[in-house]
Amino acid sequence: MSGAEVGQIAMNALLLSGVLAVVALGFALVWGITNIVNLAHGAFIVIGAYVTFGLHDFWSMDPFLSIPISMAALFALGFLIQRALINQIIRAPLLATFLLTFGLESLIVNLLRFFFRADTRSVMTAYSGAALALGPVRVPYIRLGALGVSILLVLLLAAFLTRSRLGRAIRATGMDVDAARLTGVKVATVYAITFGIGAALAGAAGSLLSMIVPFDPNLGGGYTERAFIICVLGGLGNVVNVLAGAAAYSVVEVVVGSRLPAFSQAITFGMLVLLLAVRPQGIAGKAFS
Amino acid sequence: MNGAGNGTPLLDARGITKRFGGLAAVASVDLTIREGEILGVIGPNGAGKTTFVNCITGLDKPTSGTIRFRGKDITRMPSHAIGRLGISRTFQVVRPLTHLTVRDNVAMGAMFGARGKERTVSQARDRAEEVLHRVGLEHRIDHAAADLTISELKRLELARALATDAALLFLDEVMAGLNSTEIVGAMELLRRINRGGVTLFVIEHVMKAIMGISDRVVVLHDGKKIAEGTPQEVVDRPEVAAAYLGERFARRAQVVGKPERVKVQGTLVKAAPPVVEEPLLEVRALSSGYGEVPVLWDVSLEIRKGEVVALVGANGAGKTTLLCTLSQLVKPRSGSISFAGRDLTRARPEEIVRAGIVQVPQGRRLFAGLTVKENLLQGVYLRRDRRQIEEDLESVFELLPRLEERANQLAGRLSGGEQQMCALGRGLMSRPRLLLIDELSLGLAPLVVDHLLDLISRINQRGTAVLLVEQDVQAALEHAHRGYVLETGRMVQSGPAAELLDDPRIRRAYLGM
Amino acid sequence: MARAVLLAVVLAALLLVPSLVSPYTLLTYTSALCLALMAQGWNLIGGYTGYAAFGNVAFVGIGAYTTGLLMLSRWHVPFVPALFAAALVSALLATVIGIPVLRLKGHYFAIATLGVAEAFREIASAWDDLTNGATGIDLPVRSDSRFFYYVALALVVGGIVITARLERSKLGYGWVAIREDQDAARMLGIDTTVFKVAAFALSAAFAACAGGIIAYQDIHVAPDDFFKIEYTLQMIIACIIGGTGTVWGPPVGAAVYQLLSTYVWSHFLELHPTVLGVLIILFVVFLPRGLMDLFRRMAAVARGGRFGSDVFLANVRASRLE
Amino acid sequence: MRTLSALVILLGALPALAADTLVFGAAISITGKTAKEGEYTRDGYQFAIDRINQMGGIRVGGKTYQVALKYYDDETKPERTAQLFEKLINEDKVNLLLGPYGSSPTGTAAPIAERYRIPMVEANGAAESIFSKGYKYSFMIISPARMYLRGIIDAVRAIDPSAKTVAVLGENESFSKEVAVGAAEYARGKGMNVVYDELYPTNAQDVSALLTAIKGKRPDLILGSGHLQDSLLTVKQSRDLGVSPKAMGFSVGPSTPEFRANLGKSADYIFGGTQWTEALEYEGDDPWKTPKAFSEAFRATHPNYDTTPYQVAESAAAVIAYQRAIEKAGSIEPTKVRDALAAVDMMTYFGRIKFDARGVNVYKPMAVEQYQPDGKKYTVWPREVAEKPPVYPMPPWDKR
Repeated sequence: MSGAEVGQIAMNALLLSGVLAVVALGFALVWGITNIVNLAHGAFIVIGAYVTFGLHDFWSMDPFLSIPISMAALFALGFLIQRALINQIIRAPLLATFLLTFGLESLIVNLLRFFFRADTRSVMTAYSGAALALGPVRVPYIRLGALGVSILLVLLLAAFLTRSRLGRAIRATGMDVDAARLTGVKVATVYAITFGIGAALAGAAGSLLSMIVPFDPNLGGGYTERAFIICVLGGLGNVVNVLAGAAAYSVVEVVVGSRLPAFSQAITFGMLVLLLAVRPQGIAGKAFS
Repeated sequence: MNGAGNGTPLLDARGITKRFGGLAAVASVDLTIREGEILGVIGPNGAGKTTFVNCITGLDKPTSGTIRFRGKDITRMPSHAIGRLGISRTFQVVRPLTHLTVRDNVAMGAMFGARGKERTVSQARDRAEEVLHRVGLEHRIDHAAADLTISELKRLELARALATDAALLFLDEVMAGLNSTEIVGAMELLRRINRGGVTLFVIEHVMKAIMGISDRVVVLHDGKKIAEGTPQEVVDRPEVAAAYLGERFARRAQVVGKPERVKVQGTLVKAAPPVVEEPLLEVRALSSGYGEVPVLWDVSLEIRKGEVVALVGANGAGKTTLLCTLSQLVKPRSGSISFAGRDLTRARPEEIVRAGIVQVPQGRRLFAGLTVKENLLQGVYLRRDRRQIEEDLESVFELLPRLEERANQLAGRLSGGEQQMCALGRGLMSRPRLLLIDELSLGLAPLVVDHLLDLISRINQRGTAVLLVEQDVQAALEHAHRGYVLETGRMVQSGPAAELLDDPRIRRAYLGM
Repeated sequence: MARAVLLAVVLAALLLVPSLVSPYTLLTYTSALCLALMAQGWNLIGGYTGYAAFGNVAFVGIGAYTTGLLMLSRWHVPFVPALFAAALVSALLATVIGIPVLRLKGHYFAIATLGVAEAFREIASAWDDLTNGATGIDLPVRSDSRFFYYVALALVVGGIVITARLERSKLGYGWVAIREDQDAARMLGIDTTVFKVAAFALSAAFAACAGGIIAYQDIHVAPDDFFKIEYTLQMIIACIIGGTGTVWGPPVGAAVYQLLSTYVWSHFLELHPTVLGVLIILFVVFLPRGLMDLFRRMAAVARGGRFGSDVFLANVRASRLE
Repeated sequence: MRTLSALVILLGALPALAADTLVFGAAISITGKTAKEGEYTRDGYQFAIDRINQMGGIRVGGKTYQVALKYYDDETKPERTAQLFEKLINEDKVNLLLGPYGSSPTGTAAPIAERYRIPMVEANGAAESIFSKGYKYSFMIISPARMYLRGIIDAVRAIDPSAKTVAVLGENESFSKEVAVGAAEYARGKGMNVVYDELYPTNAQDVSALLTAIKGKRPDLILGSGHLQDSLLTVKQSRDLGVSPKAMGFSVGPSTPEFRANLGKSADYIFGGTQWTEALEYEGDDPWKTPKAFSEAFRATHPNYDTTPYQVAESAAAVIAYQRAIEKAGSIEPTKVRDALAAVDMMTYFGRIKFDARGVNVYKPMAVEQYQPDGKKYTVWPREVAEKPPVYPMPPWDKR
């Protein structure tokens, strides 16, 4: 393996981990706070991608500018879905919430397919494909921008959770629902907001992905799986844990992908299982703090 | 004392150490349990009692040390193998098989335990019935474990452990949460079990029980064994009193066994008389419950401004349910709640907090992953007045200086007593007009309880009304102006605290005297 | 007694089905039976033992490949022995995988099993020498749809008998104890590892049988057609619809699921995944404990209780958040 | 269009239909991974059927049959396909079968056709493995998978004999794998050096790892075998990573209208293997005669299509092959139609149709298309029918 290749692989891993961090953060937040493993997370990502695609296609809006709109739309959707649906079974056992969100995923993806057909879409801009050359290593501007947006979102989320009153209430609710109620927290609202934030982050991830990869309504499933693995690798403890998980996962995916692509998932999952077998309780604690 | 052991070592633990990270929860403890004895184990929270039992029973692996049972090394054995050798246990927090019937719960012990191999499933079920008769749960045999009260669950756990035909039982706080009458019954039951040839290792905070039944007592503190001997010898040791009992309880412990009641007085801070007679909280004919199950019937209660009111009653009487109904965590079915002239019967939990009623829940329920300071600030979630919040933080730190020292520590890392202080502090932060305190002393060492009770009085003196639910009925009534007695969901008696303390019925029912 | 008569009538009806319906309809019934078989297997680990296994499809695939490869091998093993061998191979593999994986709990166990299934899919795609890779293998053609129906029916009936017997055995009691509280179970002397692995291996054997039948019926075995998460989800959904941790829940749930999906699919050509998604949501929200629970309540009503919409709403009330 | 097919389904449900209507049955992927291609397939079948009906139907002996299509959605799941074919045969009593979309579904449908002795003409399952099993009732109208990328290799070698190194990356799925294996074998046979040859898992959303490895090998030619999404992804990420070979070609992708819609100028210079293009110069004996006429007629009735995908043409050709066979057989009896199919030898707008003993069309060459810098797609190979010569080499991404 040449030096240039190693450098490019490292750069790929770095760029990938930025987007995956945003993908996994929303998922981790919802899992950590409301204890819902949201299998519809991927569907939210796809919706985000379509929002950016639509805005770009009809109003030629710059895809980066559409990210806030995509986040706002998905926040609203996530909030509503949580209030109307998931809230109804939030205290049911693990399987019920697994299946409910799976049903949601199937429903959303199918509706998207119905309205947008199965056509593959991608968002093309003037700067698509342009890249910064660091010696032999290439850094596409879009991916660099995506990394920047990811870092910004991660910092914003971390600041929100630790500095703001609502952020603290969200973390407190994640640790003890009844105790949070006793301090005056409207738990159902906090859950809905948390779910909304999770969906908004998925929306941002979808917007970013729409610029990076061609997509169709089936895009999301693979990312839900990745988010899950990242959460297990890094733990749900806090934002830093998720970042570490995303970085670790990206390195594995990129390195294995360049050497043994046909076995990339087998190796990734194999490592995951091994890791879990050594640390059965996961890598870090459960609650999001 | 009663059925003494014959002296042969049954279980011999040498140099048991258990580290979690850098912290030694148990530090080279040597301990021998003799065949046929009842060995009592006491010690403040975090002394390592439960960890020690976990090490012996294989749920935790000791970092170092050896354990021999009947001469056989069981240090590295898995739990189930240890269970089959004839060692069983109960859990501090009850762990029933919730969805199974009482009979099936106990049958599990009979079909898998020390003599499980000899029994078929149906024989095990017969054996379960027999054991349930012994512990007095036969009337609940076909109920789901989920329907049992706490004290019944404690007995169920005991029955399940007994059904394994174990030679050695580890009982981890089987009496926590029981009232005095129940404790007397439980002591009798343990003695009977012991006479039946079972060696008992009893962890207990209830001093009366430990003093009353143990042949020997071991005291653990900070993971180390600091004393061992007969109950009286141990109580007389100054370091035990200092570490664990506190003066008041040291004296009380000496009272055990004597029929007449000895008034405990002196260092206690008695509640000051209420300042105003104005009613603050008025509850009329309140009923509530969980799902299909009604718990409270027509409960009425009144608390005046500046008053400390004790709410006493047996476990399962509905005390916690009443508090949770006042906080609206449980919805009232009928009746009314009015607070400072406002009707709060249909209010949401956050409106209750806003109105000035704050509950300090049973088991503290701190936000373990938040720092102490963040926990306190979460207490002012509904308030937006920044400057006053700062002032209130100062005043809570002044009242509870321990919290200031630990302000940036995670609440989950605090000791039990500190946690209870933090929970009180969190409650105080929202400037409550009425503080609902549920089981202040549960699971705390007597010394800490003394300190907390004093704190309650000081909080009250600052003008906050308090509704105090407390398993230690005597302590609660001594610190209250008035008291209410709740029995199976109905209010059966009320009056000035001093009168209730002297009421022979109360004394018989709850003080066991 | 009435119960025995009812069972006999149902069994007789099931035996007569092939002579009454078209081969295609019979095919959907066979699919329902295969789903029932998978669901029965999942029920042992997921329902009784309480481990949310999300990778049981791995054993469907392994069963399919083992059956197929044995039939194609130079010994030309006949179908039925090949099927039993497949069940055995799956059970053995499940034992090997189960020992580390069953130490995990909750979500972690779920994702680890999911990962195991994915890994097997990829191995099947990449191991050209054994599995012929992504191209897949082709089994001998057998066009007798009754044969598949009867084999599947026999296995499902066998599954019901086995489940019913296990439920009253020490093994079954041990599983339930583990589901309710693993540490407590351990302290009672239950070797939880052995019990859990037994449940996992048995559930794998059931899944392998279903996989073998489907493989022989479909003639073609390719990685993506057998190692796919839909099968796992279907078996879980079937269990949920019927009722987890019950003898009759999985077969009843599988039948209802198959009926529903066939109906939905033939009436909503393009939107059927949406409609199916809605149905799943409705079941999870209103009947999370399944039809067997509903039947029990209805039986209670027949004995003089009351019945109203609150049968459904009670579940919502129990698990929603105010 | 959709209302029309809905109507057909409705009609299909009417029992009175059987008397003088000939029903073709098919299971097609309307949802799932290949939903788009499934749509093309359906539209192709339906277009040919509508055309035949307009012309009065199929004449069998003295009788004229109207033709109808009855199809279900197989969700791109092969075992669903199998069930649906059973349903079509047993419950809907269709007369003859048309193939599903994709190699795996075709693979499970073929044995069912065999079992019931009803012929199936398929136009969308190119994996040859299906036809190595001795089935008598399955016929493939198209070139097999291993041929897909040969034209591109030939075209490149013809212009630049110095192009020596080739990298092949493919999706690990039966059709794409056959394409990749066929391409690598062919390249080696032509004396080229295959410097990279790897398969990646299906549903991959990132091939940058593979491309990084390929970049280090500096191949003259990169060949990709997968589906539309894979080729889009490969082009996009090659550009991102500055992977700039002299030529790049794909089995599926460049021939679809979405390829340029998604990639814009990046689609230029890229070669695509295709079963058919409207530029080909066939002169057929069928309702449309020439590829151009077919394409124009199709777009006239389907205004939502900018170009005519080859899947439409090949699917329609399957119906045309049937029409000829049925008329020759003078019967709609499945076994007779089968024998007539085996004997078919006709020229069509799609090219010559004649099946070998396995049922594979023997005479069909693959064509190569290329988007050129004027933004249009041209047929550039085989040379005899090319609209324009191929543009070679491909300029680096940033020098366009």
